[in-house]
Amino acid sequence: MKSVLRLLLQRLGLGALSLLLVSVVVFTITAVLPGDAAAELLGQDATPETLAALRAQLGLDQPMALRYLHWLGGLLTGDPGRSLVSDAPVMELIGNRLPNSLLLAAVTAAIGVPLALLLGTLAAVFRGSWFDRLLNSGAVALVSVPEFLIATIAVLVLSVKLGWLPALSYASDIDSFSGAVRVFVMPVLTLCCVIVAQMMRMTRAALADQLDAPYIEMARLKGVPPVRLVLGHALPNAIGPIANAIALSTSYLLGGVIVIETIFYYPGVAKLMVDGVSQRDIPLVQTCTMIFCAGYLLLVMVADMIGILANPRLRHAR
Amino acid sequence: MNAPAASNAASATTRRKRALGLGVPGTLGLLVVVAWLLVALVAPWWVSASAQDIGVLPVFAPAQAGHWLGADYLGRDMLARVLLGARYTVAVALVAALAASAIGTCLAMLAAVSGGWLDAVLSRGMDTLISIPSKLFALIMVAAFGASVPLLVLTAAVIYVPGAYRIARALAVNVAALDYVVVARTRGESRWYLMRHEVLPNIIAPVTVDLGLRFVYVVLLLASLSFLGLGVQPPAADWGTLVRENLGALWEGGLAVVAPALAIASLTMAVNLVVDALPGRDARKAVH
Amino acid sequence: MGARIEVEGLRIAAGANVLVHDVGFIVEPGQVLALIGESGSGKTTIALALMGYARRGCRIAGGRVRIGDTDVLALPESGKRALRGRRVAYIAQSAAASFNPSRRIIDQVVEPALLHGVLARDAAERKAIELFRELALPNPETIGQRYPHEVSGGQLQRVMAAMALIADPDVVIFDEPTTALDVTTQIEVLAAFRRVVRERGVSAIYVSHDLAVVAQMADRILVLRHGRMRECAGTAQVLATPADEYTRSLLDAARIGERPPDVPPPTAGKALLEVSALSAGYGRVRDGKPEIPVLADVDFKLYRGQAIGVIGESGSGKSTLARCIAGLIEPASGEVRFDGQTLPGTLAKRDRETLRRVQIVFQHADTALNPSHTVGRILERPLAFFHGMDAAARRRRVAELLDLVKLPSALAERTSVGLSGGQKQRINLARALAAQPDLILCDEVTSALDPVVAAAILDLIAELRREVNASYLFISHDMHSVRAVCDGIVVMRHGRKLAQIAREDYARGPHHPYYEQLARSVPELRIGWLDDVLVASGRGTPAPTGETAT
Amino acid sequence: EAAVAARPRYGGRVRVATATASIADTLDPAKLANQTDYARSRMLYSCLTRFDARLTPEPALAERYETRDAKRWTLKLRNGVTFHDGRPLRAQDVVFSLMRHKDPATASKAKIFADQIDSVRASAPGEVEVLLHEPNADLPAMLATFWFAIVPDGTRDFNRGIGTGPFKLKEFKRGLRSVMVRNPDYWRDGRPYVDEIEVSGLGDEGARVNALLSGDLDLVAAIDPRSVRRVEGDPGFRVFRQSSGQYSNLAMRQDIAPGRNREFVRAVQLLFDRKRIVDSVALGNAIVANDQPIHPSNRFWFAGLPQRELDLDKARYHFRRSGLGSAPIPVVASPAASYTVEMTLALQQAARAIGMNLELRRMPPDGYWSNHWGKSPVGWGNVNPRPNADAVLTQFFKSDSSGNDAHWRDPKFDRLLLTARSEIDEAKRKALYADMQVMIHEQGGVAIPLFISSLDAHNARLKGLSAIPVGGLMGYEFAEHVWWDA
Ligand SMILES: Nc1ncnc2c1ncn2[C@@H]1O[C@H](COP(=O)(O)OP(=O)(O)OP(=O)(O)O)[C@@H](O)[C@H]1O
Ligand SMILES: Nc1ncnc2c1ncn2[C@@H]1O[C@H](COP(=O)(O)OP(=O)(O)OP(=O)(O)O)[C@@H](O)[C@H]1O
Ligand SMILES: [Mg+2]
Ligand SMILES: [Mg+2]
Repeated sequence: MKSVLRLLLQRLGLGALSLLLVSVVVFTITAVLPGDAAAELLGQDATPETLAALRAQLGLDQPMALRYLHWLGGLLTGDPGRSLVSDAPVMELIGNRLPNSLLLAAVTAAIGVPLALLLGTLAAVFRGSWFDRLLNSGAVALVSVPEFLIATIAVLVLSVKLGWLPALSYASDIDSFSGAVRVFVMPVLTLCCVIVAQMMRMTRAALADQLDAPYIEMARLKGVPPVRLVLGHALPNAIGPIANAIALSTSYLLGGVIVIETIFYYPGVAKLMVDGVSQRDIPLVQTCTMIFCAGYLLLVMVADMIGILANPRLRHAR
Repeated sequence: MNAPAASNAASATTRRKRALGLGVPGTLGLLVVVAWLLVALVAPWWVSASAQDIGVLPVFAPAQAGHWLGADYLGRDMLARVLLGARYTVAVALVAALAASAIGTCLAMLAAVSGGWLDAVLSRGMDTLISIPSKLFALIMVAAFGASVPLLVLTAAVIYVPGAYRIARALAVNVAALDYVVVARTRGESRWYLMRHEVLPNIIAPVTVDLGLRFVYVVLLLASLSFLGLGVQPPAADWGTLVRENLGALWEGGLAVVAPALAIASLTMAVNLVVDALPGRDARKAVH
Repeated sequence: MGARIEVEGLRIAAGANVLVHDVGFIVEPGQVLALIGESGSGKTTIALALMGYARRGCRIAGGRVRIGDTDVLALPESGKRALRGRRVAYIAQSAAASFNPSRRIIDQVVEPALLHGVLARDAAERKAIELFRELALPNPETIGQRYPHEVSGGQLQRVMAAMALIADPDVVIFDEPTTALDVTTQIEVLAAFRRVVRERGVSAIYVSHDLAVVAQMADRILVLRHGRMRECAGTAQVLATPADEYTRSLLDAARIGERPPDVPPPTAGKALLEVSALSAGYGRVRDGKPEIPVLADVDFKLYRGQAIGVIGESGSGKSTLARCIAGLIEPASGEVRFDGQTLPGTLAKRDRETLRRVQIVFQHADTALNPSHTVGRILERPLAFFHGMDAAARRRRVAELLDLVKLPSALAERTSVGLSGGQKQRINLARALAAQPDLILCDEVTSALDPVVAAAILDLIAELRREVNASYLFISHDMHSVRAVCDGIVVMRHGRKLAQIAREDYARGPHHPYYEQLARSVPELRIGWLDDVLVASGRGTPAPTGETAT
Repeated sequence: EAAVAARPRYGGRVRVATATASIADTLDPAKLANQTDYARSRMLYSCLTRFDARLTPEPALAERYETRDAKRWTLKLRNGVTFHDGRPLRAQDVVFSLMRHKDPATASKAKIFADQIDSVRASAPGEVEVLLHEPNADLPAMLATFWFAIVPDGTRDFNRGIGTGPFKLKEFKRGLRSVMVRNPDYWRDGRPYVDEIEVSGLGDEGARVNALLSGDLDLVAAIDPRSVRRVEGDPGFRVFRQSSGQYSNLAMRQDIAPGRNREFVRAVQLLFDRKRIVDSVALGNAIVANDQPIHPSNRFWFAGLPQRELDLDKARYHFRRSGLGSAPIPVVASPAASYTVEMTLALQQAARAIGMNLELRRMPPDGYWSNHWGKSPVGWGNVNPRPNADAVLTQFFKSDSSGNDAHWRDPKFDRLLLTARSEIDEAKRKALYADMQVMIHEQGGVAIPLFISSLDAHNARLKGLSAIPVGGLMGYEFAEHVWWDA
């Protein structure tokens, strides 16, 4: 247990390092991209004079490194500064939407992950059967439909044609449980279509690999029933890759749901960041990236830890 | 029957199975993939440049003689669009997905086999890469190198390397700790050998499954990358873009959006059928 | 209580080949039937069939198996599940491969009892600890908290036995349950098995190559070769008046006893391998001490062409010693010198030539073979790697190697997955031989072999010493083989070298008391030997109830 | 029927979706950048003047305005107007609101216009005097534009949206939505009619239309021509069409190749099959334009300019004379500028027939204006409707203007522009503007194939919409005009 703790601390340290690295890279990219916040703000109406004035106002005339350090210093003290293009503090912009994003991700994960695990496990148990084939091709077929198409079809059918659900999922409508259900059905449905396949297929593949192992044979000879065989015996050995697939899929739910946010008008952070990129709003992009990155690192760290905990050989190794 | 004769017979049957290769679903998948590859190859010679002139048909015209898939949002012949689009989707996505998986898996195995600081550096590097918003990444690629198809492949590949790496590493670390890998180490085998011969065969099944999915993602990514101005330039369009730009057809019967969507589905399902049926799959078993 | 086992016309096939031909036998409750025979003759296959199970690629093609009133083969899957682990328990041949690597030992041991609702969790754990103690496992209270890879081969094998016995089955199938045990421990374990059979009237199938052990355990013996029954009769009869020629050859091979020393002891000079003050263990090293110390202050010398045997208690650190020399575990202190040079502690620092010259054969034969490689490929690799042979030469050499270890050359095309225990073991040995090393660290290379094949392997070892001056570190529990092939014996216990005995002193004595104890514990090929030993050690005659071993 | 329709009803709530929303959303009049900003500003603020349906300026906060020389203007403010916070409107507020655009630090989008102003001062209570550097007869039109909205003197924090407009701000979430409630003290009698308006910025056109059709929205801006049939197919919904001065122009830079070559420019202009583009790209929701920026509805439009049509023979002739071979010529377009990708495809198609090899370079919408617009040798721009001829000509064709994307420099044109601006005689002005239109048509280095109509869609019960062609949604002014039919 102590070695696990040490590993954990080590990973946290490395995670902080990764964050720093990401922040440098993202800052540099955003800064060297042609066009800056001032130019984006003024657009067609820019004149050299107003551009210069705005740049000075936004602090864009300062050297890059200085601006980065300033931002970093602010971040460390918990204040990532003000957004360049809107005069609101970055924290306020993000704070308004992050809970929504987390909520959507959580709801989707709470439905998608167990579903994927269940389907993947079933497919592995009945591998080679028609059921397995059906499940596999179904998953691939579903994931190969672009998500904007799924989302649009869902709206067309469920909102426009049938009128069952609101076409827009503005999150402040979530005041009652039934209201929340109505708001979340379509975004969650669409996202599940996107993420379930990867987790399911990886679960199946990793489990199927394990189900051929001799220790499974021995477990069968102990009279272990199929469900327990898969969950109790094969799963712990396959959990590493599965956890990673889950981590990858769930991390997508934080920053990758831009299509959902636009089509369903869901007020999350993904759109905030994409806007930030378009507007070259460095502090905003930086802070969003940091949040996504931290979320991602956290998820993969958990996945790695699960992998290590599940494989005792890795715990003390090297 | 004595033992040697018996095993001879057994190996003969495995050989025959291997020659047949993929089984029915796999062969079917392969046929579809090959068919699309052929289309990708010959379409530019086969479909005339004016086949996609705009305003030839009414916008979103339904299927009709000579225009079997109707027209798109600019009244262009949809069949020509889909056939010409095959080149970008099939070739670009296939190459990008293969590259992403190959690079990701190689690095993952390298990390798993080496362990220590190399593993840490590679893993953290991948974490950094995956944390860069893909839009930002695509934009900087266009800004830095302009738009071209090879660049598109590269961008798509780089975006998906870290994902492939993560999955493959999780698989590979488990295998790299096993006795038979230790045996190879005691021989002083190179890392390359350990990766290629000891680890890879025992993780290849899940890795190819991952490849199949990654291919799907790349196909879909292409649509958004080309929207960002990367790679394929109009009138050329990959299938994802065809779906996106004809979304408005959805309520008018929707052939213009359904056709490319089906094309994507047929290709991705075929690729996954092949992946699932790759030979030797059931003979390989991880033993702990 | 025990159940009658009735097997009739059992046929098991793998694809087109038949592995087991029309085997039939009956075991009455409280009786033990031994399955003996050539390695690869189908013993494990039959044993599995008793539970209605066939390995992947195999199928039960015909015949009947009845356990009590149950027609096993006709049972639905759920019926088979209810039977397995509860009424019929199985001790698998390969303990290493049979344990789930990611779960603690105790969880796996109590599982059958919990699964079939025989015991509650804490009762089951108590019983498991009881069994561990009976089976002479060290630290019975805590050993269950370890993971399978953290215990030695012999320990794992005993844990497996505990797992089989925990649910009080009616029928127990022992598939080579003591191959990894030293002879003293073996006595404890056999006594425990015997108690189970006698006290609870369990019927048992006992698969073994060790005829001396079989003589102690079995009421009847069934001799197999190439999947066919050669003979089936009472133990006394088979041992005294074997009807079949193959049985006779087995018995002859088992009676090698003192093989004449076939190699003149090499002259002293510069030692090929010199181990001095070696300490090592597992886990992190702190202040020169590993977290779990295993070896302490071991030293010995090995000259070119010599074979040094290492014997000792199961768990005493023999495999650890071999791994240390092979460079898999960095010594905490002390030194290993090879051919005058200090061997670096890790593989990475050793050069290729050194790696070639020192080869290790792992104790766990099946986990050491890559399941996705064919046997041919496994054997060809060292040939290409060390000797740069071309494909044709490699193929020829592989055939030679297989022949050397008495395996059919057709095996080269199969993967290791479908091989029998003994076959895998020999492939591991052949792989080491392929490198043409100067020193081979043999960790239990004959434990899964029948006497005839084992004798052939020992001959091979002797021959190589003679012809290419190869040297061996020969770790084994089989005192007969050790004495037959080795020029000296290192006796180990609790990670220390207790004594080193030179060949010329074997017969002289008295030696270290532990060595004497070991020597006394070597089973003899006569019925009743075990009872005598038990009585002599004051543990009385069979059957007193409620007694536990200490 | 007309009588019934003319009597608006009070009450109700209107949910509106515009096409853009981002964190750059602002309530600062000097920074307004997109439709959503414009629409919101029209609800919260009033200007000194306003446009009627023909873009003629009429009094708003300024009750009267007069000038003798078009240089010195006196504006008399309306009495009894109060800001949302209850303060009365004073001359000082007007001075502040106009003068702040001149300060570079404000970074006003209207600086280029405000720079015409020399000074603004409160000449008497309720009266301001605006002094211009040069005469400009169009000052009232300029003052009606969004940026010159009147805010309380000294305002620094614009997030409260204090103005004199028909609605008061209730909620403002950048990039998401804002809610406004009826201002009972609005200076225009009886207006507005609805109690509350909710404005959301929904970037996805399909989502806007779907939400309208499913009843989640009442009015949506900027629908695609391809959705028109769909909306009109449902009796419960209507499309609101306005022909306006919005256009996309292909700028061929006059200072570098290939645009420096007049023959090339002419060849390109002759390659546009304008009618076909109107039909197949805009599906009829546009009118053919004539390579000059003045919309036919404008009073200064020059009707005598012959319409340029597709003429392959002439185009081939000019292209030959240009000496440019079949080497690819990149044409930069972007989804950021309406229809430009599609129009380039049409152009490409025609160019193929004369052996001209145009290569479409589609650029990402973001960063397009700062990175590509006006920088590429041949590239598209897009101009939103401007309130008057002077504005569009000044901003996009004057030699020294940064919006002059064709980099066309002609001192004569600049002179004409200034003369026309200060000319008070309508007929003379008209002649001057006609000359300028001819100049641009002949030498301006731009191709303007069509004027794009704005398309909004709404619930059929929502009444009161009529054209004010400075942009969609009634020149973004819909809020004070709409009302719910029973
Ligand atoms: N799936 C399979 N396909 C083909 N042959 C197989 C398969 N599984 C096992 N065999 C063969 O069946 C034979 C019997 O194997 P089994 O494991 O029963 O031998 P065994 O008598 O237990 O030998 P050992 O004493 O070495 O353990 C061996 O020759 C083995 O190679
Ligand atoms: N990875 C490990 N971590 C911790 N303890 C271990 C590990 N491997 C082995 N041990 C312990 O070290 C001791 C020596 O093990 P080793 O395998 O060397 O014994 P051995 O002499 O080879 O026994 P056997 O004859 O049973 O194979 C045992 O008590 C075992 O439980
Ligand atoms: Mg066996
Ligand atoms: Mg050992």
